[in-house]
Amino acid sequence: MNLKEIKEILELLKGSDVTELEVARGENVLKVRRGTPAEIRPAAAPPPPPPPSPAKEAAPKANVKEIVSPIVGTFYRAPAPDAAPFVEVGARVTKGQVLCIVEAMKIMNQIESDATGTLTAILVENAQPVAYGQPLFHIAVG
Amino acid sequence: MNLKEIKEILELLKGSDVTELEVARGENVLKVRRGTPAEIRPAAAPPPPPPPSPAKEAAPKANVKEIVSPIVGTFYRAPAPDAAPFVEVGARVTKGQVLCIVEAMKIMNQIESDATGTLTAILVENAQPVAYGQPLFHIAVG
Amino acid sequence: MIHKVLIANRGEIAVRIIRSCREMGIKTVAIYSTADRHAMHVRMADQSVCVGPPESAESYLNVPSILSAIEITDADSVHPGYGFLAENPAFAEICENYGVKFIGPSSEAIRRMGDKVEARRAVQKVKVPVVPGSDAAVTEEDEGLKISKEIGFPVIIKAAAGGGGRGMKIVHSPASFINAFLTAQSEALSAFGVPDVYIEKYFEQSRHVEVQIMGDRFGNVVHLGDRDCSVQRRHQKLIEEAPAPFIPARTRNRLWKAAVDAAAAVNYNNVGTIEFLYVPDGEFYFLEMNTRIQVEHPVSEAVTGVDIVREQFRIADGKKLRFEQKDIHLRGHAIECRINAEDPESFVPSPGTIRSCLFPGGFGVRVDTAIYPGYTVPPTYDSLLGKLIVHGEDRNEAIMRMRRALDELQIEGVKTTTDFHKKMMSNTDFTEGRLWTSFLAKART
Amino acid sequence: MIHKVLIANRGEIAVRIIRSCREMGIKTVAIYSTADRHAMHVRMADQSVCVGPPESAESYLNVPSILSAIEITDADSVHPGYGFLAENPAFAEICENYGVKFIGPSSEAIRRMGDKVEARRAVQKVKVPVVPGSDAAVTEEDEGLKISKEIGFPVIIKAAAGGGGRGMKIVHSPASFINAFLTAQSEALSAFGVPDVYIEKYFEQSRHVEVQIMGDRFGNVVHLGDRDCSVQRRHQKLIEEAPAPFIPARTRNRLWKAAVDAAAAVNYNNVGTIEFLYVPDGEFYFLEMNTRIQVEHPVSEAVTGVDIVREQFRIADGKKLRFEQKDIHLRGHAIECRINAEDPESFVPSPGTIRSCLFPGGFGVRVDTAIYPGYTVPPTYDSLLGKLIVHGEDRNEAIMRMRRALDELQIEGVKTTTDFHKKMMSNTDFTEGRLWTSFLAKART
Repeated sequence: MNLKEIKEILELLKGSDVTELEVARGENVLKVRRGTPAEIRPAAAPPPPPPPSPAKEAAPKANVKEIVSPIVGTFYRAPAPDAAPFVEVGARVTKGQVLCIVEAMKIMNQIESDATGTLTAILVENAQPVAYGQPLFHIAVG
Repeated sequence: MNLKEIKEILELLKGSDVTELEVARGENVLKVRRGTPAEIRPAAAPPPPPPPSPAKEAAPKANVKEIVSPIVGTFYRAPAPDAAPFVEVGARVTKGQVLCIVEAMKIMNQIESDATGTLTAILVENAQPVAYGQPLFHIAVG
Repeated sequence: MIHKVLIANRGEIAVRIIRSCREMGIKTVAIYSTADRHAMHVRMADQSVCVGPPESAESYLNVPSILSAIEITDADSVHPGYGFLAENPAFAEICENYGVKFIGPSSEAIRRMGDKVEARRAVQKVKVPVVPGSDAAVTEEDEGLKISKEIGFPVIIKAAAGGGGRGMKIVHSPASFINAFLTAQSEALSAFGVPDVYIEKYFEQSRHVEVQIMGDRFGNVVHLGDRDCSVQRRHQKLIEEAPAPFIPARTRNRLWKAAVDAAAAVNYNNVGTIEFLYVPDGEFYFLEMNTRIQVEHPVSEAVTGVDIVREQFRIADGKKLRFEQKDIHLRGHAIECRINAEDPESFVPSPGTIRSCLFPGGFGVRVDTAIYPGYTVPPTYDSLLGKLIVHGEDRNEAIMRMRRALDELQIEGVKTTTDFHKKMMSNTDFTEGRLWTSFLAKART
Repeated sequence: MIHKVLIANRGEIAVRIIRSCREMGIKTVAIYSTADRHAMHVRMADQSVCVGPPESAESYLNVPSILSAIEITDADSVHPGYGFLAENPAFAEICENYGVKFIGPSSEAIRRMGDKVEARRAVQKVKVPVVPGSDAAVTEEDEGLKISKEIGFPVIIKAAAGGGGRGMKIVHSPASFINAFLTAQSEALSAFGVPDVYIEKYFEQSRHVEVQIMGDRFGNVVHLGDRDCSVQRRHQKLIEEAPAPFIPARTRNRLWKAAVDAAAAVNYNNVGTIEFLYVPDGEFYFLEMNTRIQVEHPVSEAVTGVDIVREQFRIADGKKLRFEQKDIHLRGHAIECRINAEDPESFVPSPGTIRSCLFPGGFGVRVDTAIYPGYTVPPTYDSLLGKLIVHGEDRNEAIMRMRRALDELQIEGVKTTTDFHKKMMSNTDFTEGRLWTSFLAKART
């Protein structure tokens, strides 16, 4: 482990939310602890965190496009209760393709993909409420 | 790990929000912890800090012995109002020599030097109140 | 029975409402914009829903989004707080139609009192004194000038749909009237979408005195005493106190009666505030009614011991008032200082991250805030960080207590109005009661 | 007139006293040990003097050092708070002789009420009921056994000079009496320097109920209502409330009268507390008098609106009481939870550094504390970090408010009793008023 490596590790950390790191290579050890938790991350709130909170989701990887809900409503994977889902994990999707419906005030809003690629994750269960900005799908672009 | 490397590591830290770092290479260990002033040093108090507070004094240098007041009282440099002071800056003092009087409850308490050396500083004005543990003199030992 | 309320607001008032709900066993749903992910009200509520991006129009004012949030969380009621949708009759009406309880008065009452000309007419019917002026919107400049000459200069021209001081013009002589009138009309049009303005007599020296009232669906109305909110800057209140000091007992009784009569005249049910202009000769005139909880409600809570937000829920739930007027006992004197993230001299907003904060405590001190160490004050919303409220046996004790509390208050990371309040608490115009709304401008020269 | 007071204490009570002083315009001098350099009371006082090393005996109990601090700062008075020198008659007497006003009763009153046997005799003279038992110190075991048989087992043997639960022995039958008596004697000797013990009837089920009183130099005595402090652990109070719940109005009136009579019997001047044992049949018995401000005084302040510390200064300054009994109006219900740096299960002290803390706010909530983020709780002194006090219209509302306040309280870095209090606020023995002092032991099994 040389200085360049340590530098790279620290650079790496900048983009992440890791708060403590320990690297041991034989007798070489690197330990890093970041942030002032009390200041940046406030102490846990009295009640448990709310379910429909997009902040809790893990950030997607670099080449992964996240499709978020543009409105508050109820997430449906299929156009009708007994119809097949719009998409499944592993499917090829193209930009503009309808991925799901978010129902708000009895209106069915079709949510379209704004990327072309492979659907790698469906982040919300069918018929569950979603908030504004809540991640719905991951698409591996390309 | 040489000095240059350590310096570079410290330089690196400047641009980051890392608060603790420990690098061990075989028997070489580098531990860094960075200040979080808000936690260690509380925000300034509403009223200005009190005058007779020993915490405010600068710490003496390594070979300098600090003589502190063992009691609360009033500091006198001389045995009587019109007498000469016990000591002056620059004087040679020996262990056990009386340096001043601290008067408490009408009793004159002679404060003796617990070091031998040269008196380098008198930290309190004559006839001023002193608190427990308040630095009175600096003596360059030897 | 109300079981779960969605709070269509943010900041200290959302926290204030959550507190009463927790004490009543009502579940709470917070809404928030993406700028408020880490806000205190989100942390404290039982549930929370992101309703849009930072801009208020797309989040806290986004009615479809808020209704969807009510739907997906199964809330049975909505509390609008103050500002945002609190005095929007259309929102209250939608809630009524949806079967969602609106914690506030009927949409009808909001609509009537929201129209200044209509409100003036309604209270005049029950003999509440109003400022001499036009009884309706004035559209022609000649007519305006004629009315102004009748009531005597100076006059003030106000937008009928206005609020917060926008679209107001003070005119001191007939010569400058026409220009001011036309300007006010075009400002009203651009600010509120309607050019309607009205004219009132203007008083150089006046105080802003208001009465907290409370009414139920059964026609009962009580008042919770009066407040003085004369310390303002750009028509924004900075310091409020209860009771309004230096008012003769007889005048105060008339003031209370006028407020109760005004509320009863519109069958008002829920809590509200009747605002009056109080002038040096001891006369007072109806200004307007606020059909919602006010920022300064804690000073009335301090002197009455009544949790006003709790009563809002009870009334909205269809219950009768718990007390008659004789059950309300006013005790001592209370003062509130608004701590804003602003430069204490220039009042320029100062958003940023709160590095540390220490709040005062002890006897007679209440703190209502939504900030915490590490919280970032977004630049998007109003600059109110919190409120310090003190209660004492009399005004002098309250002032001494507020000085002490302000000395203990320490907020680092943003500039605050704390120093302004410290100066005010030692300003003899304030301590001796020369509380004319214009005095702040003078005090700073 | 008192102009400058030295506060011979630390922690939250020193902060509490400084607050009232600032509001009265009295200058304050803090004293501190080297362990308390960064303590809140040092930061808040106008001046401060280090009086010794961490050990209490060398600093907060170091009378020569404290007198020197009074001398060099030119203080004209000294407030002892609670604990430390508060009930030391010699210290009060030295202050009297020095011409330094002691903010408390006369050394004579402290001395008389400090001797349990003497106190018992004094109140019996004015017909205040005392627990059946020996009227004087008992030196012979045979005599003790005879008395015990007369009053009936179980009995409790207590050190005459005792306090804080030390040297107490409960005896259930004649067979085990002699051993217990001899042990109590030797414990009393080692703990307090005198072997004097006395014997009282022991009640398996009893509550600790006390009355706050206030007397001046002119023979006026009023009470500020009663408190219940039955929730204890190792004779240390954890939760206090005012008024004491579930006491019939007639009994309560008798309790108040007994307290006022007891205080008047010793010409008591300043604030003090008469402690009673309250037993299930509705009877009560004088236990002892505390001749100082109590930790739990804020619950009485909440229900009366009286700043008790301010009255201490007024009385010590030779003024007459500001009110007669009819001027004291009791309103609502107040509860205090002591937040200690302790494990909430084992109550083992947990000193350390406060990483962060957030205190509750809003309507009806008061916080008295001396901690702040970054403050290190020294292991040297008691574990009290602060007190949460809530005030509500009735006991139920106060309990709901305390639950809400405890949920908002967040202290990180040390373990606290917060979780214990959360459990207690939902414990049906507590909420339904089965407040026997022994119930805590049961509640934890």
